[in-house]
Amino acid sequence: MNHLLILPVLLPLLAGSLLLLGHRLPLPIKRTVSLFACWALLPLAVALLQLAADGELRVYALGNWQAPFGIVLVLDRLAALLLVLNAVLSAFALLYAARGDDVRGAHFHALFQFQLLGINGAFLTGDLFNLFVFFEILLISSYALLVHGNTGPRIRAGVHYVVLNLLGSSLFLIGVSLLYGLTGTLNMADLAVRVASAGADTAPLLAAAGFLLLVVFGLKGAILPLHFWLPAAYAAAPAPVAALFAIMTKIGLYAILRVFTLIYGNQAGELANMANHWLWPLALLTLGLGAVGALAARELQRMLGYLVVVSVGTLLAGIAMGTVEGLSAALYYLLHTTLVSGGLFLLAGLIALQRGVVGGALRPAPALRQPLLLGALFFAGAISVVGLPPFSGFLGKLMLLQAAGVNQSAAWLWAVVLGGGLVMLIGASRAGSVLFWRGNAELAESAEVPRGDPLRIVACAALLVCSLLLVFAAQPLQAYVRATAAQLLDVAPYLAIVRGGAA
Amino acid sequence: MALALIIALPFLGIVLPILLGRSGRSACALAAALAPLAALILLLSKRQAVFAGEVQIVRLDWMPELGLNLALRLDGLGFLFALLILGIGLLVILYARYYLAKSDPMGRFFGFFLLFMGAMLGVVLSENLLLMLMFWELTSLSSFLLIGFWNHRQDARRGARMALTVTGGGGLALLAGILLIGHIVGSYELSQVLASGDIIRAHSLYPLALILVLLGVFTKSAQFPFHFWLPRAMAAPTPVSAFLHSATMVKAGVFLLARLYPALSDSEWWFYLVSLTGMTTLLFGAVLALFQHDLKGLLAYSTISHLGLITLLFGLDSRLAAVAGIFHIINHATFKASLFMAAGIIDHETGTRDMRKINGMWRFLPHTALLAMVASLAMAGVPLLNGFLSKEMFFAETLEQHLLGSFYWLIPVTATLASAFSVAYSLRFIHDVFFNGDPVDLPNYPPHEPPRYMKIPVEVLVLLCLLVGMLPGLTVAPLLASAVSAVLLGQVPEYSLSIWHGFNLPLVMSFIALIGGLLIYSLRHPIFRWYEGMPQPDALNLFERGMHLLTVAARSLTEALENGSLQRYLALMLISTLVLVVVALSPLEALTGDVAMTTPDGMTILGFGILSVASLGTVLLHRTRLVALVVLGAVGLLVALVFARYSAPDLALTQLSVELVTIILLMLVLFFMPANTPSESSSARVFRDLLLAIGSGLMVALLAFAVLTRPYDSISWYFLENSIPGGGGANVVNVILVDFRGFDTLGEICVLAIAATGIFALLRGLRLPHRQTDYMGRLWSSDRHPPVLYALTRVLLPLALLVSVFIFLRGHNLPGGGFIAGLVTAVALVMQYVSHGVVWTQARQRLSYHVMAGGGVLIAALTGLGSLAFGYPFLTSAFDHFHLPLVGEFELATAMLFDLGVYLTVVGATLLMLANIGHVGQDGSCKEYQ
Amino acid sequence: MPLWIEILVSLLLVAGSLFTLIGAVGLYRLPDFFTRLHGPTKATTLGVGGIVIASLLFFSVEREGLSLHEVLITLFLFITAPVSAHMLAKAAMQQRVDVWDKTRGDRWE
Amino acid sequence: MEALFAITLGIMTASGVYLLLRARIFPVVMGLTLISYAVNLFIFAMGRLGTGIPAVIGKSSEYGDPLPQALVLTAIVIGFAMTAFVLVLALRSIGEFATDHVDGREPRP
Amino acid sequence: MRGWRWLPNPVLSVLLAVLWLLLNNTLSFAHLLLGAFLGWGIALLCRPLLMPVPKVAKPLALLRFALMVGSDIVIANLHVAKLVIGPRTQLRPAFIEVPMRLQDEFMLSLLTSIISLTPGTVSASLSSDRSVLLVHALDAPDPQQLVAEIQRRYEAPLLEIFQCSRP
Amino acid sequence: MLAAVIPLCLAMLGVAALLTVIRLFQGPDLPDRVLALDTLYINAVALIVVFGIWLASDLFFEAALLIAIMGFVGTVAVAKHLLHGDIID
Ligand code: NA
Ligand code: NA
Repeated sequence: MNHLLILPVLLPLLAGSLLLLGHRLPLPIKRTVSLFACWALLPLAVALLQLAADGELRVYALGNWQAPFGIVLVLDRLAALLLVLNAVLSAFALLYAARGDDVRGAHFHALFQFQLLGINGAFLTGDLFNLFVFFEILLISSYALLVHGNTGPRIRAGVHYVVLNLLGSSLFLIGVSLLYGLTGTLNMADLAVRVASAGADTAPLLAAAGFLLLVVFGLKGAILPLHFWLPAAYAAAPAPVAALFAIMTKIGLYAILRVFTLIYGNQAGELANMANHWLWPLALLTLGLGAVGALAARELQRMLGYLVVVSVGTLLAGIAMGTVEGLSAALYYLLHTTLVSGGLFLLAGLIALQRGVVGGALRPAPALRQPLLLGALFFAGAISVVGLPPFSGFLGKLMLLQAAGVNQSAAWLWAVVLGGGLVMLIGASRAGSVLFWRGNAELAESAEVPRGDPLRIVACAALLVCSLLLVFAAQPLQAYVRATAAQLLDVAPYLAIVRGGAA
Repeated sequence: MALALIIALPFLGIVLPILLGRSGRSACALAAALAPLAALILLLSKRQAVFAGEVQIVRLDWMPELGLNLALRLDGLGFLFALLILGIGLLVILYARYYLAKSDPMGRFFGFFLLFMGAMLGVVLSENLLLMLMFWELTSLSSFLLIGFWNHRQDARRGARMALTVTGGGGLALLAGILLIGHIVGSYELSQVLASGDIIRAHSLYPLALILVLLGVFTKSAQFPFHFWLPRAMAAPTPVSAFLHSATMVKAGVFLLARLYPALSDSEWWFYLVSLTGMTTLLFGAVLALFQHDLKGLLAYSTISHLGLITLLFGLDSRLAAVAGIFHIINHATFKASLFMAAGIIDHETGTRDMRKINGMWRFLPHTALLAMVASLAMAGVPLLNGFLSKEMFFAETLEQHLLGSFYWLIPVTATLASAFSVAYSLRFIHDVFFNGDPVDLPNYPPHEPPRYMKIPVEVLVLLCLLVGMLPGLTVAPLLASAVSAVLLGQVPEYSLSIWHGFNLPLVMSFIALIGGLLIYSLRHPIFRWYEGMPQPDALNLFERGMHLLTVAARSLTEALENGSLQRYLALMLISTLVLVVVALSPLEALTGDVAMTTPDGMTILGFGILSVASLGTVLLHRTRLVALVVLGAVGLLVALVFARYSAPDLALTQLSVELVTIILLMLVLFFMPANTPSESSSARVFRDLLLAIGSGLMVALLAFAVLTRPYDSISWYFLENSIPGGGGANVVNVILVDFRGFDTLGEICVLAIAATGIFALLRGLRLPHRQTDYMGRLWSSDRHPPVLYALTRVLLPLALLVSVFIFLRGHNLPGGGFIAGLVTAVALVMQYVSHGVVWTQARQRLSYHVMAGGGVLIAALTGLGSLAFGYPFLTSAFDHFHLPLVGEFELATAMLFDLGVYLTVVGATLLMLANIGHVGQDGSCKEYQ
Repeated sequence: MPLWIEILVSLLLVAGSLFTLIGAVGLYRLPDFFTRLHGPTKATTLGVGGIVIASLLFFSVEREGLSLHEVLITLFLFITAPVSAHMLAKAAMQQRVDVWDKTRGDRWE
Repeated sequence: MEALFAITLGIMTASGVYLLLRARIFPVVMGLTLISYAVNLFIFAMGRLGTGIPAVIGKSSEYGDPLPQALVLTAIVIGFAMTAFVLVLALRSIGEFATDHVDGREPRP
Repeated sequence: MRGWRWLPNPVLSVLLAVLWLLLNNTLSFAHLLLGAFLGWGIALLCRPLLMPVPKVAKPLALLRFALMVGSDIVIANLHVAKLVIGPRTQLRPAFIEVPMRLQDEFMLSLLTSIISLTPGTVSASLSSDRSVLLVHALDAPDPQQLVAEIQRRYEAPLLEIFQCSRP
Repeated sequence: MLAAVIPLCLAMLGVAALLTVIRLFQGPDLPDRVLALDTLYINAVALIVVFGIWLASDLFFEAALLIAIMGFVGTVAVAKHLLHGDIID
């Protein structure tokens, strides 16, 4: 048993509780502790990635209770990949936050660490109820982080976000317990075994449980028609929090991927791949409506929120294909969209700061202090997120279109992806034009706006540069995501977890 | 490698002008020229191989599964275009050095310029179609930056966005087309694609692929009806127009026609789509060019027309026509670039581009005038100039095709007519600008000749026009030959570049065009009057209005859906759930399973009856909030009783304590809220909500019933068997909580601690007005802390602590545990706040709730961590029985320590919440409770 | 279990339940809040006391060892019931609930 | 008994959902509380219902399923934390918008 | 009952220890030890929040008083039961004001509690200067007599048992 | 004998609970409802204890104790809310 597996959970947990304990410590110390704990996740996650790269499943039995009786953490390629992603994203989001956003409310760093705890735990756990617990950890932290600073729009968006998710949590509990009531187990691999052998008498009930989970994950993942909370929430959140939230929707999609490949995957007998034909049209609608919303947005942050919705639709389309190609396209796109959206949210924060009271609103404002720098970053980020070359968004889109193949349903995808791309291009070019070209230079001189904090700019640029790295490293990454997708679709090794195989 | 370097150099070169942006314009321009110059030298070093007909391909695998590789190709066509791009690019750099004002950020300009140049080189030198597409889109993006360079001007911003929208959108269509080609061929490598023309044309997807590719081509090359962006792109600085809108970007479209010629041409689809589009554009552009008063506008429409000509040539579907097309690409690039530069000089020196003001420039700018006139004559297709040669070939080819059947004459006639207009607008350019009397209201008067070096690029290009026009065999022949060979894959037809082909029909057509042009120009005044009477759709306004309508439509759709109503979102979520569950359950044959049902006793029926009624009561009474709250209290109690009834004492205990704290919280909050809920739902809304409520209720009831009547095979036996031997406790529920699934519990206390922390943060700085009167509208009682109450609660505190310890210690073996104990302690402490008030209580206790909450989590985590030291996984428990004299046997377990963490977290978190909410109504003098 | 103990337990149980019931009946049918307040504070408390003593007896015999901890429940109820009643009465006066018209004396405002 | 239990759960859920769909934050939170009670009972029921079979070793001959009980405990605690948070968020919302409408603004008349 | 710094309230400690044994239904030495420890520890923890309790001057009288109150409670209940079940015409409710001689908070609370537990009376409110207690009686044919009865039967013994400051 | 007596007791307690709940719904004033809830809590204590005797299980002691404690605290809290609005002031 490799104790490395528990560290992504343990590190933020200890850091978070220490930060609570030392809540009266001076800010620099809190920042240092928080940054250290956060950045330490990066080498850790990379080590885990290397560990997972051999394709073996690593199982960590908490409390030394073997699956399916105790809770296990399972490290596969997917989990490792997402851990790395989260580590990168949060490292820069936190770096950005540590330059001032963390003092706008109480306990930013502790909450941030707990947020990481929830996210990492959700990626690692192999137990469905434990997944619920980690969902709740990441949700409650996200509630608190969302309203960090307590301004009006944050509160309004917060109320919606929280209430919807509370209903979601109830549905999650019903779904999980229903599964337990029918199969008598909670371990996901064990569930897969038992669901596969379900008779006609229970299969519809198991399907109902699965769909309940789908609604919950769909809410977190912002799938139509459950996505309406997202633009307002992401637009209202403080920049580094919105950046971190770039991975939150992905957790919903991760859960869909996990549950609907493992439990309701291709070995689930009657229920095999039952969600896919629902997900496909929903994916396209989500994508399309997201693009329309991005065009409609009157505010930069809101536009970015809708671009997140677009990315959800795109990802979901890949997942719904259910093929190695589709899944690997989705996974590559996931890396891209998370990092770039994160970078763009940070950038939106930088831009809004320099536009004074106008903030991110897409109307003329005093000119930016650093139009060139921010403009270049925006240009790159927007191109990437819209999916134009030469950035990673294009490659992701390309992979997805190719994965769809050439047939009737692919035609819809092509139409939506390409049409949506054009709509987003129009929206993004308008936004860029307003933000960087219609600045009123005279007003800028009079209003004493500070230049962007260098570290904040570094944090933002670093995430956007990741888009280029994803392009340069496309080949090894694609190999990895392909292997990941293949691993997800080959359920047998997972099932071996509960047959006393690994440990 | 050299090939890659040719493309890479401009990209790498971007840094130089940006770094030297403030070191003077000459230094900056020189820095900008370095990379293209090096690339040009590299390119020229390849000329011999290219002219010998070699096709050089370098390939580096990038994403082979995707078919996307770093594959480059240098053949005659690529060489020709690369030469144009680098050669004209260098000239434009020199020109721009003098054109741009001191105030213009030159470093940025050249940065964008080189970015575009690199992208353009990438387009023409790619072997891989996907790679080509990446560069293709990059040209659109960088041209957006260049057109919008003077972004303080609205027309520049709008023109840039329009160009990007049209060309970028076309690029997306092209992507689809290329993907289809790749699907058909199985490869994106040009070598393979070009060799698979027959397969492609035979494929059922060919028409679709062709249309998609042509969409990309036509948008980029400003073909009708996608031409409208090009005149608006004239808002760009003139060097940009000279480069992008004559020689390079707009040529990318026709380049692709040439590039994919072997793969896609030679079909009716191709012929009709390409030639008819080209023909329309040719005539349309030529006619409109005449009516432009803007110098650059005239040139823009002329460009559209000439691009139409080239397109038409590629559509004519004879190899010779393709030769003519390629030849005209070269010629158009040279004369149009020089014309743009000349126009730029005039604009620069006079301060306007309005030909109605610019007259008689011959006297002021004789040198420039001479250059411009030669170039204009080339544009008009006058003999001895390069335009004449390709035009003759064009006329000849229009006569050679018969695809339009009995309408075959349409093409030559259109060509002649367009050519006449071409003569007319060229004449206008010469006459109206350089002669035609005296200038009118020039912003800069009198204009002077520009700096010497600014004219060099024009001179070079005009010289080329002359040289090619007079000595084609000595100048352009090998270039053309290798390009043609590359396009036609070596199957080059016989063609002659001689100036004189004898008296033939094409020459007659040229003559007619010349006379016709003179005639049209001489009749210009009535024609202009007629034109001005016509409705003039402004493409930019139309486009802007279209975009505005699109945005408005997007907004109304988005706002209609996302209307900011939580109720709607919740309803959608419930509807989604119900739909999915109904679909899932529809195959269920019988709701009732195999397990026999049990008959309930009277007391149970009564209990459930009361529970149901009380639940409904909260709904019926919900408008009076406190009443509903009291009824909710009853529901909570009954739920606890249900737990107790069905043998779950731990649950009953937890439910009881949590429910009380929840009610207290609700009351604390209610104090700041209206006492009543208004009746505001429409009856339709109430009906919808009732439906959803009943649906959700049914769903839960059916699911519960179905499960309760079905057998299951649970893993619970393991917990029952191992609780004592493995976990050291008899209360299996507790052992699961602190041991088997201690990880869940750790998470759960984290949630609690985070919630408390979040609440603390939320409440910071919140001051809400005290409600001064009670529910009946009376002032609150002044007796805030009745002695009868506090006398008791102070006695109760130690008792409650004792009970907490009792519950805590029992937990492992009997109902109880850290959580319930924590809540009992918390409630006892809260009672101190209730009975004595915040100030009194706070003064008498020194606990930091933050420290308790954080410390609790930490203790639990560290307990789990302890096992790592012994090599066991996180949270592995240990317990043992010890014996002490007198005391006897007792058990110590790490699980107890873990439970202590739970206890502390619960106490800390609960009090952090409650005490701080209580603080909301206080005045600012009171400190928050840490 | 010896019969006499069983009888005793039964008696205590019946008496306790009866008192509890009477308390509830008082709550249900007495005319105003203040009169209703008497039922639960006394009858119910005593009723529970009876039942708890029954339980104490029952388990002391059943488990063959003194089981006194049930007394704590009664003790607790006895010390808290008057305070609850007091607080509720104060609240009622604050709320100025209607007083039965046959009541003499006035409640405080 | 199973039907009775299920029907009661249904009624609790329906009541909770109806309240959840109200426009004011207070009934919404009450609705969430009711729903979470129903959900807790639901989870518990997934271990099946039995009388006199507590999952305490040595206290009876048969034992109920302890696992759903443990899950309910976790769910209760998490539900409590969430309810507390949403309530305070509601307070803050009142402070920001001076209304208790869930959308942070009074509906247009 | 004033204790020392490290044993602030010995009576409370003993009481808690006894309650501990009661709670655990045991007399084992281990629990005796634990109970003593808890009694000591909890009293120490709660010291700042504890209330001064007047010293018991006559423990025996206290015992007698407790028994009397106990029997009163039973009788009161029978009486109330009769009133509850009987016709409404039996009821003669009244608000009466009982002047209070006690000043000590603890004693006051004790008295009000006892009044609430015994014959048909509930302490409804205490005046802000703590000089008058408002009592609601379920059946008070003669309010003045009830006042006297309360003072005689409950207040006087309390004053006697505890060392209280008299007005 | 107990087997016969306990259902009787349960029935009496059930009726008591029912009457209490009726008062809870009837009110008419808030204090009446709170009083009803308080009584319901005490009824619940009785019920739990009898139930424990019926099952001869001593696992319900804590539940009974806790119901008593929570009932008291709840009643006092609501009463204070009615009196003063702000329960933690
Ligand atoms: Na003129
Ligand atoms: Na307060």
